[in-house]
Amino acid sequence: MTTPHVHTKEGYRRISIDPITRLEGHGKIDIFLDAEGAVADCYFQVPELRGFEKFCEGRPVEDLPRITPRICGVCPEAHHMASAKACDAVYGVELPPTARMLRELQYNIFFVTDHTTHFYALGAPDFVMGPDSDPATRNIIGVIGKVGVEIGGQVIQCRAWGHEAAAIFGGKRVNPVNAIPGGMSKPISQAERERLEEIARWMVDFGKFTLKLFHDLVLANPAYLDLIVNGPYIHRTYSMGLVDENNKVNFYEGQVRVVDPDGVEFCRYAPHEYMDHIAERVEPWSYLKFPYLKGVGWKGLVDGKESGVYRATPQSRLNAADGMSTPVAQEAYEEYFETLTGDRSGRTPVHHTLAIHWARVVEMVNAAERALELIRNPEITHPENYRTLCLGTPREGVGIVEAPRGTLTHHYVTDDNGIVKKVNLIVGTTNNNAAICMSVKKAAQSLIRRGGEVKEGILNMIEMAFRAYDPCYGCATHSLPGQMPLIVRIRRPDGEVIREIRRDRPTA
Amino acid sequence: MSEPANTAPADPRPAAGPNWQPRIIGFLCYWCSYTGADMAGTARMKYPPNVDIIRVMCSGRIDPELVTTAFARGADGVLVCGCHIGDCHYITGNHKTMARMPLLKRILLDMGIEPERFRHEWVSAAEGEKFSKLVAELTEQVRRLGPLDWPGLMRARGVGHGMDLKAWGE
Amino acid sequence: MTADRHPHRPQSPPAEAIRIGVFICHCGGNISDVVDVRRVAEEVGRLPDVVLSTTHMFMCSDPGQMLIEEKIRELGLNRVIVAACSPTLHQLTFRRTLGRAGLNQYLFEHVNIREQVSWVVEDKAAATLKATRLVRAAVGRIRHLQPLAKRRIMIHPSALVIGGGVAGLVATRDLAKRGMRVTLVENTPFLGGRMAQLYTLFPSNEDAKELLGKLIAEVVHHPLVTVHTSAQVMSSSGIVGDFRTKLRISPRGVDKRLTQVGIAMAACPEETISEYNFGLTRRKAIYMPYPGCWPQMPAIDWRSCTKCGKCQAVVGGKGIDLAQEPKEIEIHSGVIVLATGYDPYEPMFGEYGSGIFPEVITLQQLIRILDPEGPTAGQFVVNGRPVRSMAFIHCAGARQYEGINMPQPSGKVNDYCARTCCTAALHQANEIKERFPGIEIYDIYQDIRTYGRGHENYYERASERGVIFIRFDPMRLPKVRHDPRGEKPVVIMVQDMLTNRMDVEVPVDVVVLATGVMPHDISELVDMYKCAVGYDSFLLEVHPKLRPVELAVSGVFLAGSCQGPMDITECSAAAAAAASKAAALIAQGQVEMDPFIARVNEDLCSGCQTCLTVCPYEAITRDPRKGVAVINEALCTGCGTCAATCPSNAIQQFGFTDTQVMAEVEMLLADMMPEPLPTGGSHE
Amino acid sequence: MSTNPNNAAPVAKLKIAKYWAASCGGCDISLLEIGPNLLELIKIADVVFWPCAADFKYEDVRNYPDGYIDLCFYNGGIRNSEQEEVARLLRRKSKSLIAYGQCAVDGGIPALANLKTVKGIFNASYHDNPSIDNPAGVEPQPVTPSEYGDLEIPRFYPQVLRLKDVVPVDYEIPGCPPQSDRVWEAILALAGGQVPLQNRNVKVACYDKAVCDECKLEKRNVRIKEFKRVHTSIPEPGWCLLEQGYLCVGPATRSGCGALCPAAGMPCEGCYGPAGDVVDQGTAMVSAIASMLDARTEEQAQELIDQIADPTGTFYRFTLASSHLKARK
Repeated sequence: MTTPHVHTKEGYRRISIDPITRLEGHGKIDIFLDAEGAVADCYFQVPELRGFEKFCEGRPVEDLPRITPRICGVCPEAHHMASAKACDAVYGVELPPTARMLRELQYNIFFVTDHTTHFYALGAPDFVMGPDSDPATRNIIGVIGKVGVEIGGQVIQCRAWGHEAAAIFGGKRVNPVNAIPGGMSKPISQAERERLEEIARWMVDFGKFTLKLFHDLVLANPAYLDLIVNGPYIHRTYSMGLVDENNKVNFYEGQVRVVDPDGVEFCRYAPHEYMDHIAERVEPWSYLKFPYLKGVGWKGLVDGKESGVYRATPQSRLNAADGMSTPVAQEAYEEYFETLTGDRSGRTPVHHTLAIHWARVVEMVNAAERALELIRNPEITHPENYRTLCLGTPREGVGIVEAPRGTLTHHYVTDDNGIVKKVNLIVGTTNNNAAICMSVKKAAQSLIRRGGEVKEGILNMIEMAFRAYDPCYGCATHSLPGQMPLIVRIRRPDGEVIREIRRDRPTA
Repeated sequence: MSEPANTAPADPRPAAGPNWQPRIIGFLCYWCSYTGADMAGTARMKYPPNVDIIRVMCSGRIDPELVTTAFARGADGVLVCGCHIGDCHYITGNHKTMARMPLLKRILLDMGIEPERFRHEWVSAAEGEKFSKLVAELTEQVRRLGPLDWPGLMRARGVGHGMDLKAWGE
Repeated sequence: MTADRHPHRPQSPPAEAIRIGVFICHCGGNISDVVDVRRVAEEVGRLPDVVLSTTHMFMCSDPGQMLIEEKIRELGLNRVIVAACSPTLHQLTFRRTLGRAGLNQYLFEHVNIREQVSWVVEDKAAATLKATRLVRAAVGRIRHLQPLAKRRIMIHPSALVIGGGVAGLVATRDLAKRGMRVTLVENTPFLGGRMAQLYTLFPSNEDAKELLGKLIAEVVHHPLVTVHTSAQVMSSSGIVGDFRTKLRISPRGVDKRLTQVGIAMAACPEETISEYNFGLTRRKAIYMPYPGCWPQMPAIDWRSCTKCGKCQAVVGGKGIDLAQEPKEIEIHSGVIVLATGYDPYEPMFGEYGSGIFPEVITLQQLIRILDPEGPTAGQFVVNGRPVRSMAFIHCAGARQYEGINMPQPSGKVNDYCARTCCTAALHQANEIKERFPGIEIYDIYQDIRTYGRGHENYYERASERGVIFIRFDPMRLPKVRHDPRGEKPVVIMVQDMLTNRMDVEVPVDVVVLATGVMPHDISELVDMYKCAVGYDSFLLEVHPKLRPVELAVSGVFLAGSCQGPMDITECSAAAAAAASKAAALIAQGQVEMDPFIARVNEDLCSGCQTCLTVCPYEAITRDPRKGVAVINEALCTGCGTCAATCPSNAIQQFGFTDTQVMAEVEMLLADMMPEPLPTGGSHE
Repeated sequence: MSTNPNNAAPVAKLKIAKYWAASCGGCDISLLEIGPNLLELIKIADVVFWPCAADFKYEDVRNYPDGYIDLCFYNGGIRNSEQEEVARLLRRKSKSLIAYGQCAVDGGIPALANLKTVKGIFNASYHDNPSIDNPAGVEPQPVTPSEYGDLEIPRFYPQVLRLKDVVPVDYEIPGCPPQSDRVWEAILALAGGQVPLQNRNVKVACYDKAVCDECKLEKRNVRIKEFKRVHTSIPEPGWCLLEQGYLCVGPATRSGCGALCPAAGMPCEGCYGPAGDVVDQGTAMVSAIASMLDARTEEQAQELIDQIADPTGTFYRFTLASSHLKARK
């Protein structure tokens, strides 16, 4: 909280957006206006630090997959998996095929759930209701009011089934415990497999449906399309993402690929090489660090080819890859690029910040399709191959996955007894810290005009600049999806359809 | 609000003045160690007054929580005594103590409490002299380390200072 | 602060207003010369709920106790603290005082400001402060004390005595004489135990077997006594007042119809070594240890008997039955007396040359040899040659030192004094000097401990009679070697402390090791009765002075050398004491037991069963229906180990609840922490 | 307790608020998991503050009259000055303040930082770190002057405090995260006034007994012969993990979760905090586990104890801020 009488320079005015809302975690925006009311400067600050990197020291390394999910209780699977993979590396174990598949399966199902909630609860309101609509209705409630409650029902079901799947893998619905160094804590039964297939199948359909919804809501509306393409939300930066051996997007494993603002591959590295490519800056006015590409160097908060600032978002992942690994997603991928760059191939990167919402939907479909592939593999229920023992001497390891909001890196060093000596974490949102600061500032500068009055709607359009990133500060709380169905129901006037929703929700 | 974010408050523990006396809590089993302490008295062996004794029937009753509570409430040291192994009035009660205290010691270390502040020893009903020496030795060790003052430390770090209801007025 | 213990449950309001009376004792200056008792009374008087805080010259005196009674009535005190000597001395006294005043005797707290304050603290100010803290702690604790009732259990008017040696016999006789039904169990076929292997006894030089014979007669002919020989205790259940003990009785194979005992024994082709003569002779499979033994009939040693039937044949099958089967019986008794005795120390191979030289024997073997009815008919002959010179080496298997002596299989050395061997050895030395003048005797010792009445005389007379004493250094044990000059079979090399560490060599015909004693192996019984065992692996009494013949397990008593090395005099004394204790208990008809037992709170118990594995007395079981732990209050001895173990605070020990002990800690440190920090409890 | 909200819901609609401090958001997810019951909640309650859900700012809350909020759910511990200030603000504006989730109740996992110094934490984040590039040795500061004015971020506290360390708390809902069914029961009780208001630190949405009460694994009453680690050995199915030598904190942990982790073959890590009226979960576990060791000599005991990799981090994983000692010296 900004204290009431904080010093502001003579002749200047301060506007604080505090706390910024409809995001996961803590954040605050301070805008300085000069006498004429033009933006002199604008800061995006993150007031949160919990120190996981320090207090994980001294813990047994096999406990980190259970401790680090508490970095984020909404995307715990991301930390759970990155941590488990780092542990595998620490012990230098090769996972049995079933273990690998189970982990990727669990991860993709989680991805669908997470993207769903972000798209509907954070993205949609600004478009469906309009950026400068009444803040009281500018949320998912309003969205449902407009587009109908069926969608709300579907969204709830997606979340519910997503968590049911999580429970099948590891008992707990939130903060999983099942991924351990060397694999999973238990195999899945035939019955569980069938239920998971049902869930995956349904998620594919839901993904397609969401894709269509995005067309009707956003693309069909010239004003929004214009806001996306010509609005003050464009940054030419490097793009980062995990790709498989065919340079297709992969969320669970592969190599990290970075392309420059023109789409030319800049570097491609395996997890353990991340330190050769990434470095982090510190600013005194934010607890959050500023990563950048070592190969380019830190030029401050500026974009362009000469600045080491990069982005790791759904959009960046699509930019960094040559395509999607599954058919429906690939179609969507091509349409996305054609619309925004005129190049179906995807070689030309998209830099429209607001289009990240679209890219997110494309990924949602891909994750659902990938999950269905995996669950249909007969090996998935193998009774022994779900784990291997870690009997080697532990040393050091890096694990990388794509968290919904960016590349997530866990790096551990242990002693011979597997007690952690050093931990380094670069979490999804941190990658985008510099870019977000720039987006917010750029939005502020172009939206607040000299002499003009600063309306709430304008401030919200400034917030839209970070919202697109689905940021999760210091990967702190990511709890918005939580509220969404709640609010759906608050405003729902028609009891009959509500019953319909309740029927949709499986009793778990 | 102007101090840098990473400065912990200055160490609030009082410097050991000339009159400062270590406060040590002793948990003793009734049949061996407490009787041993009595024997020291019967033999008029003089030793420092710093160890205040709490009597339990068997050292097996000594819950490690009693030790941490004593430190948390301001003890500078803690002493735990029981019958020698194999000599327990309750057969194997002290076997539990034998395992609990070393494990507790590891936790106290993690909490930054010097190992010299916590002793667990076997004292038989006949070992009055051993007891008096033990007390003298422990008292000296703790005296050298100075005050612990855990309550002061916690309060200085903000535990409970918001409890002042008036303070809500901001 | 108690709220802290129940952060999430509303507090139950105190039943009655607490009214505490504090009585501080001068102990006629023992305390008040060092502790300013009036000052302490003043300080404590300021504490909440303390209605009265006063002092008295002798609290334990009648006027002192009277004062307490008066004040309880006059001021309606419902909690009483006495700060005086150690609770081990007068806690009971004052509990009774409360009882007389109509107050529950467990609403009492005894503070020790003499043994643990005035007698050990020099600085008066410091002593006064310490006393104040301790009494203050008692005030904190006593607030949470609840009225408790002693437990009562009916007692079956009978006793089981295990062990047919002198201690067992004396205990049996004394109990029977008091009109108790007694079952005496001996696991060998004959009564008498180790005493039967002696012949004259110090200090009176009486004949052992004669004396033993009288005692046995008294026992076996008593109408209230049942004797079972060749009987083994298989299992035992129950608790004080109601023990059930299963016995397995092996057949004797012989009954009193057997008249031609000698013929039967002669006919037996099977021979084995004689335990009675410590392996100096051999005996038959059908045997009697010595002529006057009881029962007056042989027994068959089934381990060596081949059932060839020759003995049966020669006596026409009369009185011998080789087909008998063992039978099991159950004994119901109110108390149990353990008189399981000792075994002589068995020297290890090579220890002082034993096992290597046939001339190295033990004191017990010497006694058998000197017994006129013994293997050599009293002739002093060892290994076929008459003895002209001999030496005793003391402390064989006693007062050992780690790193010097070879440890027992348990890894321990016998560091205790065996007490009987010094006098026994000197007793024999004199005997020999009398019966075989001219035999040179060397006595090689580390210390001579002839502590009993008349025992020292043996030492004096031995010196007068020319026994040569050589004192060795326990750090440099004597060595027994083959005599290089061949004059004698062996020579002892020893450094003599009496002649200022001169190295001497003593050639002798015989070396007698004054072997100590070790407890008879009764590991099964130890487990069965949950006996406490001392570091010397003898059975451990509750308290060496206050309750010297009782085990911690109530209803089980100790008689004789199972408790430690004793001579016969001491054994009999101990046995008599055990008998009278046991009889007194039976006479009560019921037992009162301390109420400080543990109890399970079923609302908190999660059935984690951790407590089941920790209880030394197996008093805790799991109620499968409720899924919670249940404590058998009769088996619980109130150590409180389970209470400290329970990770849910579901088990509380009466008199030592978490709240009570915690309050003691908090009050001791009250001055260190003016107001409490939030610990999860109330903030008001 | 009735699950029919019509009995519970008062006439006037409740005003509820939710805030997170030093926590992870799993708490908000767990509230969501009450699923269809959310509908009932909506019938009886309006949201008046919920930064991650709706566009209410601190300013709006400051303008509410004192006691305006009926039920305020606060999740997360107190790691910095902002979190304490908000806690006080919300305490003043709320009739009932509920510590929601393990971080607010006992400090939770972030309180493991209490084993480290602030300096250490800053070093690990901003200086001594393989990917850091901080030549000037910059550290975040509460106040940073900029060209046009001072920039503020909250002051980082020397140790993690619990909500009840800085303001009085009425109810506590333990768990990481709390199990939704329990949470819904609790909300009905609170809304229906079935639990006395203003009753300090009453724990709701959980049971008194320890996890073993809900755990299906079989006890064999054997002592612990060696300690095992989950990645180096495979537990025998159906048998108590602790007896097998895995560090399961279940016996010292409050139930309500349904013993899900042991069911998935993983030892309980203690996320509901201490059971019953126990204050210090760590020492409770120390006492229990040490008493179960199969050791006859001090050496054997020490040998087994040395096999426990990280007693403090394991037995206090979720409750360090509630332990008697609370933090490292």
